[in-house]
Amino acid sequence: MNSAVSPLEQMVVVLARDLADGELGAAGAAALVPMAAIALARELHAPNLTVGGEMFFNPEPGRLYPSMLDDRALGRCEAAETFIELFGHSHHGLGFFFHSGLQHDAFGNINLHHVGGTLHAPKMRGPGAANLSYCHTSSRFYICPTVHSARNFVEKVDFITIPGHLSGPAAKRDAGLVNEGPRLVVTPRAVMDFDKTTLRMRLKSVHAGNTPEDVQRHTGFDLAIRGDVPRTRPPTDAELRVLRERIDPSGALRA
Amino acid sequence: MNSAVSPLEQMVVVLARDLADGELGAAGAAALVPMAAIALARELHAPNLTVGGEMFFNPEPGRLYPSMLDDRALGRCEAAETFIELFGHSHHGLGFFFHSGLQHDAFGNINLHHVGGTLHAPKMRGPGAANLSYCHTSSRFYICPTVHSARNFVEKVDFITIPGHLSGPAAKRDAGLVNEGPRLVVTPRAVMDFDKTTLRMRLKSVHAGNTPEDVQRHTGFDLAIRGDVPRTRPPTDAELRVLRERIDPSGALRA
Amino acid sequence: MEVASPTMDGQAKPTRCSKVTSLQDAARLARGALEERPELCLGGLFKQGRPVALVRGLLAAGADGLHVYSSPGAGYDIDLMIAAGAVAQVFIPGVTLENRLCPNFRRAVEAGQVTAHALDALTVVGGLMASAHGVPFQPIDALRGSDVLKHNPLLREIDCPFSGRHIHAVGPIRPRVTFLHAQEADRWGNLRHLSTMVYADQLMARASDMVIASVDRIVPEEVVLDDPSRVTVPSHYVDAVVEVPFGAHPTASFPNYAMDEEHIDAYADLGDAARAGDAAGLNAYIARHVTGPESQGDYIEAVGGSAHFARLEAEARNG
Amino acid sequence: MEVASPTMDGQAKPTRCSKVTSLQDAARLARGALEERPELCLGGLFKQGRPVALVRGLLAAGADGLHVYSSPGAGYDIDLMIAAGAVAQVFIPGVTLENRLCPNFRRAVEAGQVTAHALDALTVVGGLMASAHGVPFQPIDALRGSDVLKHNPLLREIDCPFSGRHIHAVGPIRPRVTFLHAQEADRWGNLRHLSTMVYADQLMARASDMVIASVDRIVPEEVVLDDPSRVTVPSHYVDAVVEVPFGAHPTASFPNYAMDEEHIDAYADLGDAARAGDAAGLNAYIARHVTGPESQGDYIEAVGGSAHFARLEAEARNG
Repeated sequence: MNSAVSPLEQMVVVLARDLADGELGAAGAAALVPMAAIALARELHAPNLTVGGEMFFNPEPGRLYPSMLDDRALGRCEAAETFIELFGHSHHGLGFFFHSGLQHDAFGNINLHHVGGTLHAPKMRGPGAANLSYCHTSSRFYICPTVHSARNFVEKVDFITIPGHLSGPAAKRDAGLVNEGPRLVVTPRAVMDFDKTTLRMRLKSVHAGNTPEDVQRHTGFDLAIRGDVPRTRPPTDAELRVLRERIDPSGALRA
Repeated sequence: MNSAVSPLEQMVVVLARDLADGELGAAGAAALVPMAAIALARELHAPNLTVGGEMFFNPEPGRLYPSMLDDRALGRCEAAETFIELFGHSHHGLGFFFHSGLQHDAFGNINLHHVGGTLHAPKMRGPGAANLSYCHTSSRFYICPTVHSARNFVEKVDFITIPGHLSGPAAKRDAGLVNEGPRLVVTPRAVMDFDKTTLRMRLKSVHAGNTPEDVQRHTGFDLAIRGDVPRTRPPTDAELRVLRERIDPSGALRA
Repeated sequence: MEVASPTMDGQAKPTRCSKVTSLQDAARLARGALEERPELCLGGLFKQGRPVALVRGLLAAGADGLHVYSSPGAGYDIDLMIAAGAVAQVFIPGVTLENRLCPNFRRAVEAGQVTAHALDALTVVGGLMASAHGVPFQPIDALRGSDVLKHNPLLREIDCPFSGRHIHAVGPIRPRVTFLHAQEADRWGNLRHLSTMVYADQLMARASDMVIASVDRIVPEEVVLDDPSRVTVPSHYVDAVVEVPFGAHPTASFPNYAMDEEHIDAYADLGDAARAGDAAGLNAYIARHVTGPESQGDYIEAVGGSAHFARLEAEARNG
Repeated sequence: MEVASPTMDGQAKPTRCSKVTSLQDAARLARGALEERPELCLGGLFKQGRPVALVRGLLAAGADGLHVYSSPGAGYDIDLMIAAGAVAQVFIPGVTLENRLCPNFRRAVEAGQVTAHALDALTVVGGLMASAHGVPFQPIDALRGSDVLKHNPLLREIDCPFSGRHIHAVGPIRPRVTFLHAQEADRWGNLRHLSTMVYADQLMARASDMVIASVDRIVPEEVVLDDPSRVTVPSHYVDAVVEVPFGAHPTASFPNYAMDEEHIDAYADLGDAARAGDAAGLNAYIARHVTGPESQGDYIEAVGGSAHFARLEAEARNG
């Protein structure tokens, strides 16, 4: 079964393993992989993990939907809220959240506003982002773009929409970012984390089918590869079975 | 039919006549007379009068209830809100509201906190009041206690829970009370209004069965009676029929 | 209440924890939390949807020195807590039985035994809003001319940074424990108010450290999942839920049962007698209804048994 | 909309006024109000519950220089309004079709024709909260580290009067007109959202000067009275209501019909072509779908007729 593991399935499993029982968290905007990760964690080891903070609680969709902004993707959820309650959750924070953008940089900052030019005279205008608060009011967040290239992993983003570690510990402290910030960067190629001292991104493990050199070539900054880089632990049979049978029966993660 | 008009029915009719079509208003805490007045106005001349601002809209009870804080008194209302929406209405104000208290004074100020002593060492502690804002954020309010005696109509209240005209135009202006404030005082004995210049209460009309002298004797301050005081216009047959048949079939206003 | 510790390998898989507990355990949980910080908040309003069984449970478990909050109006329950000697300060703008004054509240305040703060609805609601929204204060711009403003301990004057005008602000009111009463819940603690009016229950749930709810009945989780828009307080905000038949008595739990006006009136008569110097009846009432019953079944019998409650159910149906 | 003048004698008794109107009259009403102050707000979120028929009606009636607000995320409708040349400024934090960028938004901002402010959800929601609550500002204490803070035109730094800390505040956002889409309303304008998610529709209704709603159907008033808790936006906040079959198309009106992803994708392809220099397809689209149809019936035919919409209804049912 493992031979056919897709990059998105590998991402889901890595993320799911990092979510703990009893936590409160939400999936963010690009929801396919995060929602699958949360659902997998709830099925396997975190039945008391609450999905909340984005105006719905504990959705039970019959399959994965690309957007959670779709009543069908909620299936039979437990409760609905509105933006007023989201305002409160944004201040109180969650256990975890997920983000991705047009550009991600070496300190885990994310850009969704513009590439090139300036905000009001952009070369390329991006979508912007709705909620900027969960990235630092929550205990931690994950960066999980479904593309990993030298174009979207750049040394410095053109605009910080979602602050990661800014330019490191001092800048983070000055800005009042007191929580962990981005913990892991999980892409179709690899898993990155951040150096505890400098808060710069570094390669942690590579998924099956990728080499550290591949990943470095597709990244626009130095990934601090020193010595052997482990392979990402592939999905177990149990993880893959639950993922495919109960969470993603339509195979959205393999499309 | 008119011969049997009760003092509360007379109060209801006086108040109903002063409510205009298209207004938004609420009944306040002592709701029997105000709710009947609103319902009568809606039946007779103000079908677009909206009852709102107290967490329910346009209740349709089958009879009068002493308290509106009773799901049965709402009957089949049009919508329910919560205290958060009441917070907003309290700031935006209504067209009209109703108040009554332990003491009412010559300037229409109302006391619900204590009689004698001080707030924290009261001779007699009253109930306090929930909402202090509608009295001045609303365009106007009515004072309509169901008792009228020299004990509850006093020259100066011991504590201003609900500000009326304070001590007159200057004090009102200094306190930032920019709306009309109390317009009419309607009791089981009479109708009072306020002198336009001094904002002191004065007798406007007396209900059938009362003389101006009676009313003055039961009032703890000078009611500025000059010359003839008109009799309060009694309920018309139409008013009384609608009131008794459609609004108060159980006769709560005659109990 | 305990959340099983995480296991990453899926071997010793924990199961989702039910939040259903007993009235006694709920009362003990609340008492422990209130010993840390005595700020208790009560849901419902006046004679509707008040968590009275939880209040009785807390009084039976022993509590004193409480600072009691509520939606802006309360009557029987706060008066009973004062009668039982559990209250130090009252932060409720309106305290009344509506058709008469609260006898023990009046007596205790007049005697200087309890501090009843002069407050207003917007201060209490605004403070709960600040807490629910997670902001350090809520601006208020609708309070003028009342002597309450001179005494209100929660309010400050601030300069509005936008208009420059003097306005008011209230800091967050964050109850240590909130008791709510709803008609239904599932075992995960998702509450469903079936009453038309929900008052401040949702706001309090979002504003509080700990929320304990009594419900008329626990329903299967399918009932919740079939109609998520009906959930008034999501499980996330709820720490414990207790199924208590007639748990709001003598207040109402519409549409299931009406308020017991006669019971409240008889209680108030005993309170008035105590205020006049004869506390025997009031003490007997407390022994019979609060400290005496070992279960809600005992309480129901003490009040008048199932026939009595059938009448309140009929009153709720027939208006 | 007109309220009959009051008569005190009960002689010429006015009747309660229906708020039901036609799409054309609603569009004219909105256009007139927006000429006074061009702040328009749109309900729903991204591809759910957007009042697109009202937007098309307004575009057909002629509107330009609009400042457009929304719940914090929008896509097709704001892009269409920009394509039609009606928009000067965008106050929406996230503008995207979710699976792809908004072509006309992108083009117009890159060309400097439209100002797209850098905002965030809490600023927009907080500004609507301040307006709904009637207070001069809403404190915000959850924004740090983002470059959005350097550009956000609605936000100010203030000193918290309670903690002394630097926090943020946003003044009231009070749209001149808000368009909403709900599934049902009665003729008095009481709205019922049957969708699970209602997003910011209730908040916007409370925050706005004028609210115009499209609904899938007008229901008898008994439907509302039988279940007042289901009313999401009371009539008090609503100025006009229009029954428009498939009035949210190409966005969804769950549970009645799903979003039309193919229609939106085809539109976006035309937008991308226009961005690359060939505007013929986009212009034809606007003529066919916006300025051309004389009624919603015409629009439905232009989109694909009843068979097409039956498919979207089936998608809503079957997921």
